[in-house]
Amino acid sequence: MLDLDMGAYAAFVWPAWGISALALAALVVRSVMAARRWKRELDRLEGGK
Amino acid sequence: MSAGRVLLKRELSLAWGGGGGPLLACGFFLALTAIVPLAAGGDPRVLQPVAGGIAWIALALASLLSLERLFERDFEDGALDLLALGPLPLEAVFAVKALAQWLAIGLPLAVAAPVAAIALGADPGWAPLILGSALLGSLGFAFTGALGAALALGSKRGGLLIAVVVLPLFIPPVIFGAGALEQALTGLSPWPALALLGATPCSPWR
Amino acid sequence: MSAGRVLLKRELSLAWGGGGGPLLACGFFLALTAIVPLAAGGDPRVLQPVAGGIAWIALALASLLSLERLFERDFEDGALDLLALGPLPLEAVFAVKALAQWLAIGLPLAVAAPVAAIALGADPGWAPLILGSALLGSLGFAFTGALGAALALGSKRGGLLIAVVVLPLFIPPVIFGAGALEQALTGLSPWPALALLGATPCSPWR
Amino acid sequence: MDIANGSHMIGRLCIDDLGLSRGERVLFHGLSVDLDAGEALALTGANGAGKTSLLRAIAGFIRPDAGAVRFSEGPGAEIEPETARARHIHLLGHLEGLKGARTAREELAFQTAWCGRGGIDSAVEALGLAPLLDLETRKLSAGQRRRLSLARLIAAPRALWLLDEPLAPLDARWRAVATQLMQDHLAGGGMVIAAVHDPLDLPCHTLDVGAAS
Amino acid sequence: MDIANGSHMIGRLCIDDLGLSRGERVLFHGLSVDLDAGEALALTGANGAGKTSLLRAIAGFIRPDAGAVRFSEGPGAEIEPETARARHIHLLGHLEGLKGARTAREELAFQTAWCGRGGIDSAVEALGLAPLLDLETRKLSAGQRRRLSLARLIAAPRALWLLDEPLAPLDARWRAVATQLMQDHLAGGGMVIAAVHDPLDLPCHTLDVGAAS
Amino acid sequence: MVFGLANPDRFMRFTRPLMPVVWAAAVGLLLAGTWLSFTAPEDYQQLDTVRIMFVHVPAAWLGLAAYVALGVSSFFALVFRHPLADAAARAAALPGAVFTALALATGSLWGKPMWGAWWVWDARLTSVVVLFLFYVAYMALRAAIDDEAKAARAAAVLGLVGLVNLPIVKFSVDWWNTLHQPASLLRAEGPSMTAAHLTPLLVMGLAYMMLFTALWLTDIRTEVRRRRVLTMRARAAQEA
Ligand code: HEM
Ligand SMILES: Nc1ncnc2c1ncn2[C@@H]1O[C@H](COP(=O)(O)OP(=O)(O)OP(=O)(O)O)[C@@H](O)[C@H]1O
Ligand SMILES: Nc1ncnc2c1ncn2[C@@H]1O[C@H](COP(=O)(O)OP(=O)(O)OP(=O)(O)O)[C@@H](O)[C@H]1O
Ligand SMILES: [Mg+2]
Ligand SMILES: [Mg+2]
Repeated sequence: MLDLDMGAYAAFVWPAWGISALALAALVVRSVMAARRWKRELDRLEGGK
Repeated sequence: MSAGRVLLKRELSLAWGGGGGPLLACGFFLALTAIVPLAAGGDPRVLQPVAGGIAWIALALASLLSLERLFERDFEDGALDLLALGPLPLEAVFAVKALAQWLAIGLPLAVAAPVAAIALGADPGWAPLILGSALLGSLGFAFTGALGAALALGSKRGGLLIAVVVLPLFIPPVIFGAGALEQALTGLSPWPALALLGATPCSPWR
Repeated sequence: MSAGRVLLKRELSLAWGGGGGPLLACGFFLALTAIVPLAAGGDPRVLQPVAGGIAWIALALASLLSLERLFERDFEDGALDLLALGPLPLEAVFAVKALAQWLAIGLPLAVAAPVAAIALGADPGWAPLILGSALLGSLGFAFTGALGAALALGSKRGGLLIAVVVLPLFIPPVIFGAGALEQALTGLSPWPALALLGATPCSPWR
Repeated sequence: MDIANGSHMIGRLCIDDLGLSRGERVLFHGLSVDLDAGEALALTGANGAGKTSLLRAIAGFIRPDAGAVRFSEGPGAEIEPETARARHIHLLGHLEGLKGARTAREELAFQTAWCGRGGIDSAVEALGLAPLLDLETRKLSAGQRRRLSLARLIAAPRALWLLDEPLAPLDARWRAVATQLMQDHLAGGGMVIAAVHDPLDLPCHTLDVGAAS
Repeated sequence: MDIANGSHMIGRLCIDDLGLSRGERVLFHGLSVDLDAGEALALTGANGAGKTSLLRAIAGFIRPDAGAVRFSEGPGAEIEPETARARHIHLLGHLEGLKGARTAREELAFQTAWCGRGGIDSAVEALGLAPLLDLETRKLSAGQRRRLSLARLIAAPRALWLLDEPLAPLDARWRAVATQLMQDHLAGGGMVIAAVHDPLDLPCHTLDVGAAS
Repeated sequence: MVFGLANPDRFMRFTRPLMPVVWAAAVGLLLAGTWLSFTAPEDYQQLDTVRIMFVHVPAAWLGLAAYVALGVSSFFALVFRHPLADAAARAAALPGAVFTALALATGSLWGKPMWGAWWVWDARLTSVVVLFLFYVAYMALRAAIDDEAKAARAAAVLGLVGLVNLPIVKFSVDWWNTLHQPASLLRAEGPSMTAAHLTPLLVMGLAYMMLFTALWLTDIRTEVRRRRVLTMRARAAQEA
């Protein structure tokens, strides 16, 4: 059963999950954006050959 | 003052070079605050009373470390000749360099200082006071440090000489900064000490 | 090993240059131990427990300050090219330079450490132990520090980068050195910790 | 290459009975030269004669034992040494003051803005720096560095150029270009004092520094 | 000037299909030269062609993209690059590695002891350093520094000299002396590779570095 | 096999079909783990704070694991001088630093209710800070040297030296007596945790592992592409 009531500890549990979600999301975004950028650049150069 | 702005821009870009400036300053701070409890033992009753003071010393030392090269490099590679042939007098050049140094290194360090102090056991309620005194203090360090670096110019020994020249100059900001903290801790008003602290950046022009 | 002696002689003369080397190191040390009580408040009950630890930190920081230029200057003025064309491999050159650095700066600092600790309130009876651990520790600092300085060679950021690279490497000697003091203080044998401390200078060649 | 834009400029340089020494060594004494707008002076002399020292004394970095260096706008109108230093003198020495970690463009832009108002474009073209602008200066070859340093002289117009062996690291093509740039500078009413070991390929006075004492 | 004292020495240098690049820039490829004992090679080429880089690659400081530099004692007997670097090569670049705070005597004595066994007296005489020996190197003029650096080549005999614009800061007299010293070195079975902008005044092969690629 | 993959072309070809699978697995496991974490019952001792464990412990594990990846890659980069190993070491640094920072932050958030302090200077916590510092030093060193070959070598030495810190982190709880929990999962006698908490923890651990793998492989592939672009640009400049 889903239990979203953290009682007295809400002030600790939610920030912990929050920063985890934020930091991991930032990692993923950075990684994917860098991958896109260099893939596009490589395709452009190889296409222009 | 447009020449001043031009110089400031260059100094900032040199100090931040490669984007690593503030990051490195904070990493250094972090390393230092991690070493202290290791050396002094992790007992909070021991650490708590000295926490503010140690954050302050770390601030002073980090400023010192980054100061060494401030003028020495310009002297060795000939850039100082170029600067001397510009529109600003050398005193103004020194002041601008010190300001850039503070913006790039002192400011981020001052922001990190309360975090370090709290990590060493200081009461989080003191954060604003620590931040304020660290801001003023690092400004004082930057300017007295630049003075020392300018004095040690062209000497063979670099770093340590600057340290020896500058550390005594650092003592007033440390006393007033740490004093403000202690007075606040003991319930007294920290403002007189802070005011004195605010006065130290002006000391090289006394 | 006569080439090694030749190099050692030169490095020593560079490090002592103008007779100021050890003097400056000690001056720095004294200034630092003078600042600590000011920043942390002069209460002896507060200071005594951290006295040994603070002497250690000062040792680490002074080593750090003098390290920055160890290789950087040779790199910038072309002397490293000359050294690379000599009979010793570069690793040996680094080791000799680190040794000279220790002889000129670490050794006098280690001798000053017990004095500083006693000034901060440590029991005079501990002087031999502090001296011994400071000797070993400064040797550890010199070699790990030289490793860090060699790694940071040719980078744009100089001093602070070396600090950030080296401080984590300094942590084992600090743990073992301060650990030895603490164990002796609590009546345990300091020898195991001292042995581990003695092992750290070898770590760069692991 | 018109320097006369500035509100006033050096029109005459008088070196008057100058005596110089470094450490305990007396380099020369009683050295007197006058230089007018549009004139060049080549300093020759053996190694250690004092060419570099003389240039630095003119720039105001070394205090002479005796005599003085005077700048004037025209006949009668003296210019303070401080003003001359702040506005009218370029010094190009062996050490070029380039920061290795900054790009050629950043360094040139800074030096130009620092020494006066001027655009870098014509200098970049004159010294063929376009393909090098985005390289960090530490990656430049000796000749490329020197070209970058020379570009400052073009980009920020100043009347008096003090040059210490300016052509040494340049190849034949760029030696010709640099000589032409000096000639243009002279034609525009500037002055050049250059320490050289090989004769300059332009009309100039010559002063044998070693022979002065 | 007899280098054959050493147990063995470089008798032949083969540069074999060498390719070099700095950063992303390809300098040249397919460069091949052979040099025998007693021969000199002058590297010419425009600024930025790669002369300095080639010298540093021969000294082993830059790893080539392709090809190799090989040293041999005579026909068949190869010398390891590490051995060559440790015993047989002198490199004289723009940066002379002199410590400003030490005296000329200290620096020369150290460099000589570091590079081999040799006395400094003949070198001091050959390069007229006697009056300068007790000056700190920071006080030397550009030409005096260069003479001090050249003295090392004489004081510690090594077979292969790699020189980067060795004559640039010297005056006419010392240029002649330095050229004579190179000739003596060649006559004693040594080798010289020098990057130059002005032709060397001795019989030598010439390699135009820019033209190689 | 491993050495076969050291060829960048083969590596790219081999990992290409893998990428969508790894990313999908990471996202799926993260969702499942989150669901399980909030449906698990409260711990009788730690009450709701036990839910911090499901983000704290995986982050700590991966902070350590990423350093192992970094250190081992550094070793191969040093010994075999292979560019792919260098790319692998470099790609492990940033995720590793973030995971370690998360372990520190979530641990701190857990420490306040459990120990009554945000931070204590015990051996476990301090050694994790040192681990973080090694990551920072590694990245700072790389960023500060702009000759890529030289930066790679220096960083590899540092990465290798930093490996000594891992046993200190792992065994600090056993060597010194600390406030921090000793290992309850990875220990000789087998796990000592109820299944109700073990399952979400393991699923979250697996999810973090997958996420790291996905990030790592993606960044290595990006690095391979970046180097190709640089070489092609150089060639273009050469021909121009
Ligand atoms: C900032 C503070 C903290 C740090 C840096 C930290 C660090 C770590 C690390 C590195 C691990 C992995 C160890 C391994 O794999 O053996 C770990 C595991 C763990 N931590 Fe923490 N921790 C912190 C605070 C806490 C707190 C406050 C608690 C709970 C009261 C806690 C409970 C645990 C548990 C239960 C494990 C799993 C142990 C196992 O099964 O191996 N941690 N922590
Ligand atoms: N700080 C100093 N203290 C003492 N003597 C010095 C100092 N600086 C330079 N000298 C000496 O002054 C003399 C002149 O040096 P200077 O650099 O002016 O010569 P130069 O004519 O430029 O020679 P070069 O052609 O070699 O560049 C030299 O003999 C040098 O040794
Ligand atoms: N670290 C580096 N990264 C990138 N490019 C570099 C680097 N070092 C040198 N270069 C480039 O390599 C080229 C060759 O430089 P090198 O110093 O070998 O030229 P050179 O022939 O000696 O020129 P000069 O006659 O000006 O001394 C130059 O174009 C330079 O910009
Ligand atoms: Mg000169
Ligand atoms: Mg060159």
